[in-house]
Amino acid sequence: MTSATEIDIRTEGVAAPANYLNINLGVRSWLLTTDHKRIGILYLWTILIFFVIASVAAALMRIELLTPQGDLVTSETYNKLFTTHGVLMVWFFLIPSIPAVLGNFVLPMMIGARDVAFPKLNLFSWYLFVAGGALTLWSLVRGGVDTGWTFYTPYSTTYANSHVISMAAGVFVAGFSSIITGMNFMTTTHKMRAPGLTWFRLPLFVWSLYATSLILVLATPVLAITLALMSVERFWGVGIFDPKLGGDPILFQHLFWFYSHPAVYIMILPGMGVISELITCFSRKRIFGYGFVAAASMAIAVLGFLVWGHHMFVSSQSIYAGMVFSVLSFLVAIPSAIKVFNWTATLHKGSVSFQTPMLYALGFIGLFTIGGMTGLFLATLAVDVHVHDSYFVIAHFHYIMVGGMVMAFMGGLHYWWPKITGRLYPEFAGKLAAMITFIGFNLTFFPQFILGYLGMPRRYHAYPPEFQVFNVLSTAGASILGIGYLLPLIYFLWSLKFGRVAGPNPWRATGLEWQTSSPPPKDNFERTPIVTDGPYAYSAEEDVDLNLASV
Amino acid sequence: MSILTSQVSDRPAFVAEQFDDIDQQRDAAKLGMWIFLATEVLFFGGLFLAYTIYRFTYGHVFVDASRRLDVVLGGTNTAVLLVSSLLMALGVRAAQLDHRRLLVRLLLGTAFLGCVFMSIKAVEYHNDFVEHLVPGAHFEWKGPDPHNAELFFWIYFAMTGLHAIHVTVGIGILLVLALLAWRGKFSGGNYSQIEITGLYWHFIDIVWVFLFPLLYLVGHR
Amino acid sequence: MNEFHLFPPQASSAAHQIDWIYFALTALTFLICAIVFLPIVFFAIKYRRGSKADRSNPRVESLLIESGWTIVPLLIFIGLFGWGAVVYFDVERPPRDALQILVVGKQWMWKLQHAEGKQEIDELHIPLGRTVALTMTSQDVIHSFFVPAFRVKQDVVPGKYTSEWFKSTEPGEYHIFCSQYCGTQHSAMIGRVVVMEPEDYERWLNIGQPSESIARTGERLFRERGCSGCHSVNSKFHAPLLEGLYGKSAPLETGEIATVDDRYLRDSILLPGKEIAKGYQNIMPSYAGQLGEEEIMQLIAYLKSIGNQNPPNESK
Amino acid sequence: MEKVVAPKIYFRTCIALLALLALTWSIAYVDLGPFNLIFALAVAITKAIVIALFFMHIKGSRRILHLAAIAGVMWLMILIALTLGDYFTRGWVPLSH
Repeated sequence: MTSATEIDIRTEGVAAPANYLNINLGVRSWLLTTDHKRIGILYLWTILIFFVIASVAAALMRIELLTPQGDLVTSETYNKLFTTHGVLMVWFFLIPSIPAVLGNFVLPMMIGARDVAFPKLNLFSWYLFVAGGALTLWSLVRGGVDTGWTFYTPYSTTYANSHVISMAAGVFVAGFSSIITGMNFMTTTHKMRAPGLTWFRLPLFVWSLYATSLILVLATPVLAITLALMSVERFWGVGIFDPKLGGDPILFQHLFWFYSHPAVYIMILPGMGVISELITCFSRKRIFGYGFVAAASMAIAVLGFLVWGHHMFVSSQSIYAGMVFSVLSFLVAIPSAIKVFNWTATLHKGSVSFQTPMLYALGFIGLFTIGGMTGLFLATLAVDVHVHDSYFVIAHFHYIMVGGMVMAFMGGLHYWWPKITGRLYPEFAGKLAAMITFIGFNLTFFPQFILGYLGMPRRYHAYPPEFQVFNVLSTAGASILGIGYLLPLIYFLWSLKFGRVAGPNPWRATGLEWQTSSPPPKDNFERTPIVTDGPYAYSAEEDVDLNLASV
Repeated sequence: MSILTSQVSDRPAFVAEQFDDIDQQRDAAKLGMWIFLATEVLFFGGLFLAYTIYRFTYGHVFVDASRRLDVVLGGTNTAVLLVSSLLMALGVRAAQLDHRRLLVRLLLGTAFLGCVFMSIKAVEYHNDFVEHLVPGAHFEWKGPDPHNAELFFWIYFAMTGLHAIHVTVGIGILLVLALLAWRGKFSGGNYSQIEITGLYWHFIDIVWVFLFPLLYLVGHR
Repeated sequence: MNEFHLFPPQASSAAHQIDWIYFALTALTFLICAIVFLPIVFFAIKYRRGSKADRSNPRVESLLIESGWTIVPLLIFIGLFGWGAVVYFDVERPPRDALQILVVGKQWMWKLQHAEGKQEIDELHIPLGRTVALTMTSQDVIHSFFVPAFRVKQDVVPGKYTSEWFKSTEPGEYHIFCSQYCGTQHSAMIGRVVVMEPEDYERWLNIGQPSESIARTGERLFRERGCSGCHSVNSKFHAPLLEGLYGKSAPLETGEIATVDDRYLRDSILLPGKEIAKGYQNIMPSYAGQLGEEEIMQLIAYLKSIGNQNPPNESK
Repeated sequence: MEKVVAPKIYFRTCIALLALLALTWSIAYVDLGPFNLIFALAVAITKAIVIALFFMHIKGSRRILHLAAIAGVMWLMILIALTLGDYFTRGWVPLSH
């Protein structure tokens, strides 16, 4: 194995060496840490809180939709539920999860650095994230918001009588946390790579984080100014989106979707990066077409900025602009297709083993392919006229975000869990949770494609009786999906105490992060490693038993 | 077998431990700042988009409304910011050359010109307030299309207000740096923070360079 | 209308066209899924760890294959885009000879009015086989008029007119939904389209007290609200004569040329100083706030009805 | 140590900027129709480039800083261009067949 450096193997019995976890203890050491690894874990706990709240909101909505007439909650409360689910999931779980948790932890180690470029700023971005979250929760406690996570004017500025400004302020503050993280990752990737680590020897997870940071940095400011303009217009009673002044509500949609479409690529790109890591490690083979997969990440980041108009085909946007956005939306689907085909080709002549991360990776490829293809339905002008703002759209983006992004996050979390905690999760429970999640997910969201084409509009508190069958199926699936997410929470906590001790490299992976002990020391490496080879230098012939014989 | 670099131990105190040497730290700081300036361009960009669209849609009202703004004050403000940029650039040079007292004087000079800019801005806002040009309840407009004129002034106050907030933050940073420079914190090549603030200040100047013609010189006077 | 089915009824000419694209896309999705899932299952089994398969010199790079699965999807996608764009271009432009219906969306109900004057709330009776064009605006927030059975949807935006058209091919009752979130009772802002045989439609039109056609209501408003005070031959104010104006292009004070369509007339009523006709000063007062959305549409319908009369000559 | 720029370059830059300001201010009193806007923008862009090159030391700095400087403006152009693409083509819809 011509990997970077060998590391002397520590025997089991010696007292645990100083690592980033036990180097200093106490709440103060955690709340004032500038160690990228600890900040990653702080983010993990924070997004878990928001994920739980948003999931409860989703569960209430799904129970409400069991019956055609709205009898569990009033329509006012239902509107606040889907807004809470939207805002918390998008800005406080999906966008931060892989970049801020796994990215913060693993990026510096993958490029052989001691920390990110600006550690103090990194901690500041976590505090911004918590402040934003607190503001949002405060607005929920005061009575919530019923405008949907899209805040469309003139409803959000003139007609909504809920706590829009405080939630917009919360998202505004959390937006700057994303901007600073994005800037931090880009500077780190440019300036702090280990000697010998050229751009085309970077692991693909670093490439996807770099592409994500490009979007974070260039899209989030437009969200900040859009929410600021909306809030000022709501507060002052007069503004640029108000038709009475000759303003145009469609301008708000342009500004909002200029951020929000690239935002969906912020969510999926890191997931793709994780999948590239998992597929190569568990099929013991180099990625197929490394250059193309890396270039595809950058292409998605850039093309992602040109396509936002496909959210507005029926919003009185000019039909010629609609055609321009439609053809560009088809183009942006090509890099994603390239990635999926390359992952499939990677399995060829590999030595494929089915640990939990690999199950999540294969699940990702399956569901992301369906999600991506249904995206084409929405990019096709004529079909979008029928399915826009229907449950078809709901199913499409949940296939990408839950079927794609959350599966990749779970896969990544299982894959790097030994490195983060030094412990191994229980393999059978892991595989079981992955299967339950896969089945529950499909049962929840596939019926919604049919519902969508039948014409059930989204954000409906009550619906005609003929749609009930599919809604009942979807709710049943949601309960299974809920169990699928609960299991990992349990056995991850269990593994902290009782999990088998993981050696520095339980998966025999080739990344730099596996060339140091787990959990790693505070400065990641005793000596900065020199990289002499490209990533994923696996050889499928050499039979490696991954059944986690501890080192 | 790959060789391992020995830990660099003989580096100055102010180089943070995640960097190997001073050049890497300074380059990283500059790249980080330029990326932040790109986000600021897009942050102001949302307002520039709104301005562009409504200027093409309501061109004539924009011309009349722009004529109500005081171009003399606007022009002098531009000159004030340009000169403050000069002082800032000289300040960065002084920091590079370790001239501590010159650096402090130049930082204070830049901050002073920033305050001059803000006071001229305050005078302008007061005049607009007196002439009932502030959008909202008591906005008055005698010419045609009062609503679109109100739209122009809304954009005017949004853009210049956002810019003014940035200038105020800039002044605050400059005063803090002047204090730290007085205590000798930026001697011996540790001038990265001065350079970063310089980039930020020049960026504010560039934004105003665009705001002046677009708001004050719409059509001919 | 409420029996269970897997596929929405195809009740308009557009429905068939759009469903064909939908089937093509579904077939393509199954094809791509097969192209991805089958090899994964095959490789996963054949090259599972410990299997006796030939793993010598695996390929990790092939320009030919990469360009293959870039160009082929690109061509398929361009074809799909073209097909979708052609049908979209047809669906988005209302034909000229359609039955005109005015729709005003208001927080949480639809107010519809037929050209003959009959008004309906949350219901739309239309004759089978006739092309129907809706001209829509909103009194408050953005709504969206969505009839799944006709496969048509168009946002209804305050401050401007949007249009939508369909040609029904199946009699029956079909859902109307508001598909753009508009507030608390968004899910109650629903209704039904009743497609009737043409004779039944004529009979339906005449039951109840005779109603004044929209154009005549517009003419009455034209006089009552003082428009005719200026816009008439013998007015002492210098205001453009509106006969024979609709659809033509009007030169503006600024030298540009504006086509006199619904948008131009609406803006001239509410924001008179915006596009002043050539040779006239800006003396017209704004009617913003004094005319309801329906009244503005009725005035415009009247101006449309006199759109092809030539203006009466000056009576000196 | 980075190379230090001579003060006279800074003074010359400032004078050039003030001259451009005077130019754009005085031209504004001449009625050039649509060219007023084009001229004002051209002068503003020149001033911005001059500030970026000399005061912000883009001149002679690493290529990556050039990219970062241009990227922000490029993405703003994407936003404005495609949105104007919508606003300018709204009136083009001919009444159909």
